[in-house]
Amino acid sequence: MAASLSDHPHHHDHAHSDVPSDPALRTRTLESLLTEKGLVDPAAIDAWVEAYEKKIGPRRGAEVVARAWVDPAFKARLLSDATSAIETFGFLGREAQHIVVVENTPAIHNLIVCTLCSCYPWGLLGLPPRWYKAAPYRARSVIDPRGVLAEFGLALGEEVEVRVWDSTAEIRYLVLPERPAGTDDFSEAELAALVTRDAMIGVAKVEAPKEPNA
Amino acid sequence: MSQHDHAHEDSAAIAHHHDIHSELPSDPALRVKALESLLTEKGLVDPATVDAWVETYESRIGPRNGAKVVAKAWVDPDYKRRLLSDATKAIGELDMLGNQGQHMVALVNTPEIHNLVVCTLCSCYPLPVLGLPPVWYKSAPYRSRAVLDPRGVLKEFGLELPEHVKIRVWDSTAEVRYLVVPERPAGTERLSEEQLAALVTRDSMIGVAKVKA
Amino acid sequence: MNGVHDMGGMHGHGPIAPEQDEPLWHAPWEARMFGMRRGGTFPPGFNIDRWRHVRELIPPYLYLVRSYYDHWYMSYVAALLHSGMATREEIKSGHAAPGTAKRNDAMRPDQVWKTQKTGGVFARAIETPPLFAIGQRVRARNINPTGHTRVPRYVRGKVGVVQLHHGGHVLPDSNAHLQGEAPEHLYTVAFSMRELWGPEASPRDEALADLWESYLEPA
Amino acid sequence: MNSIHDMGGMHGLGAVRAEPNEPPFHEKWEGRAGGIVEVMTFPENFPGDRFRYLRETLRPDLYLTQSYYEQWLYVAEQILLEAGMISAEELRDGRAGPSAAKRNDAMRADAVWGFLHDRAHTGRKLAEGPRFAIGQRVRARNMQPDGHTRLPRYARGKTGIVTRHHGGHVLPDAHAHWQGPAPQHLYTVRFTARELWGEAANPRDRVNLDLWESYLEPA
Repeated sequence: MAASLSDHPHHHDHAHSDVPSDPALRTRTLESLLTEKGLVDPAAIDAWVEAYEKKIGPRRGAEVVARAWVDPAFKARLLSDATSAIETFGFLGREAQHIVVVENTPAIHNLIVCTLCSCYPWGLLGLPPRWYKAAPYRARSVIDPRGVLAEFGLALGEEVEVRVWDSTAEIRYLVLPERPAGTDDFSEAELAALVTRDAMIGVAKVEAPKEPNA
Repeated sequence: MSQHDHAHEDSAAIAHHHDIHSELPSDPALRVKALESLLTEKGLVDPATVDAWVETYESRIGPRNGAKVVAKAWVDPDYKRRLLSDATKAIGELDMLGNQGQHMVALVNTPEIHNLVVCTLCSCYPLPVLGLPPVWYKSAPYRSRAVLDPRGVLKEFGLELPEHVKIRVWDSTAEVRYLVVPERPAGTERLSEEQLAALVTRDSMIGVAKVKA
Repeated sequence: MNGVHDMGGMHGHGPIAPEQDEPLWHAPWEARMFGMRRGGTFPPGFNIDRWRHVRELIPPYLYLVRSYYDHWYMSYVAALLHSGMATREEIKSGHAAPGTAKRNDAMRPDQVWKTQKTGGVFARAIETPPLFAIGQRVRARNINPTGHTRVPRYVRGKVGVVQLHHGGHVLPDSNAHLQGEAPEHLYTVAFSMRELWGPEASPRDEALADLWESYLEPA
Repeated sequence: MNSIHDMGGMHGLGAVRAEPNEPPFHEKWEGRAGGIVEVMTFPENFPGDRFRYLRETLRPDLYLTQSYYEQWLYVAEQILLEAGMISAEELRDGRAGPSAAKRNDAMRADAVWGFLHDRAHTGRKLAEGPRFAIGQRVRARNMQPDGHTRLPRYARGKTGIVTRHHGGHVLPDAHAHWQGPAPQHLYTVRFTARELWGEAANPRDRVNLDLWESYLEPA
């Protein structure tokens, strides 16, 4: 499988210099070129942007989490075969084909990262936040997860096992956070509203509500 | 605080000061000029001392020193034996020890073994015998690949070694400094020690080249 | 510290492209910076191990694009700021704050040659005998300190054979953080390329590194 | 490829800066760039793994400084240049060359939602069964391909336990270099933090990676 060297673009000598350094100009230049050549339809770009600005985001993952909190049978399916369990929600697809859900418990805290690039469950959480794709998080979450969690204001006891999941393949991970105390009489929708994106990446816990039904 | 925690605090404190660079001009000539004037005003440097250091490495210390050691080893078997058993003492005989070259090891190339010197972590180099290192020696391409693909690196210097030759890459991770003693080229039997020294190039004493007759 | 400086074994840094007949300095400022580093006054107790560590802490993107003597500029500035010997305004303006007393203990030109001849001796006598012998198989320990260390990542956890023993040497991991010289026995250990890079590496070649006793464990 | 992208375990890259209620796109062009690269017409049978590989060939300093979507632009430009679908001159001028024929098969707006929920994926049925079993001790091979791989350096040579089997999946190491999908069994392997980083690491913590069969050998 050794890659033939011939197909290596030698990035040092090709067009770094003659593309616009301003990224906004560089984007406009490429969009106008591809539109002229019929390689892209600007209206399709608008649709893509709108999908991730308005429709595909963490509320999807929160729905799955809330369902698992209230429906033990669903939770069991979710933990054994998340992909088929989530099928009925209609969330699978781009960057969300093979899902594994990992459950936080008082004894185990899960943390998701992609040290090699930016792999993230788009279909369930939308596009990743900048810090998730940036070097500090990618570099340190596998070697000092507790230090990284401390920077998010989350301190875990020594008795807790931290499990870091490095998304090196097409498997996309979602953390099932612990259900906060004081939410026994919450509806599924009210529970979903408590679930934050960060809790589903593993850099936060789901906070109990200040007062019930507040 | 354990030694480890202290190191962590210390590093974080130092790193913080590197963020000044976003507020400084990008042109290093301006920054270095400003630094020299500041240090001079504070009495932290004497410009004449700066001149003296520059002059030392421009005219008094350079690869000709190492070439003398190599040539002597070629013509004087007993010196070669002393060089191999204790290079620090043998090089000291020629008064060529000094800063960044106090703890020396000589690496003799043979038809079966080819030695190559690198510093993957920074730019460690035997200054007293070779002078200041070339830019490529201090740069990422060489530092990263010399230990991983020495044969590929040597090809980029135009040197292809036969398969049977064993390459030893020496990574200068401490204060030990390495000097490669290249093979003496054929057809130089009649040359004097001085003439031999003139053939010896800096690159051959790093290990990225052979000495040509 | 697993910084961007620890680049042994990396791909992606492009061709070596050695420069023919390269001048000693590519610009006059490089010579001045060289002379300032070697002749300038540094904070009390400052040493070469600390100098290397200050350089390792240069932000990675700057480390990768700035030239060598610019690294020296950035390192000297950081050392001056960290020790309070200079302020950010002074570094930016290039002038001492008004009323600053001028020191008179800077190295003089006539001390240069002697300094060059005698400086940089790191061998230290140690009472304890060496733990390892020439020819012994040792493993570089899998340590990942966040502070300064001289065991590159590519050898950690790898097994090699002790080639040379250099006696006691100042330990950079301690000296760089002003925790004392803590000298230890220093060895040169040879690792086969296959041990370092796997079965597809050359069967014959090897890489050697100088490693302190605390970096090593019997294999 | 051991380039700067493989940063697991590195120090010196700064603190994590999380931005509260961060928008998906910080500037309008980021949305446009993301959209272009997602809905543009790719070369015939373009292997998705090649997208990740081409990003790894970005010059290290640019990789560390350019924003995420600007790096996507770089990759899209490389893909289209490589396939001859655009020329360097066209890219420079932002205008189609005189002879360029206009295609009419670009993804349309009404197809985007379906595209984002399409279920084509990298799973593949394999004739022979998995070589490793759940609970088996395996070692990640010490390999250094200079092409694309998904085995990070920090895990190579380390021993872990197979905890999950995902069936057959397209192999990025081959796919990214036009050598076909070459599917292999994919496993999740769990490593203790101490196996990866030494005894200073937390005794309880674990790191899990998804690794292809050819990355692994029995331990």
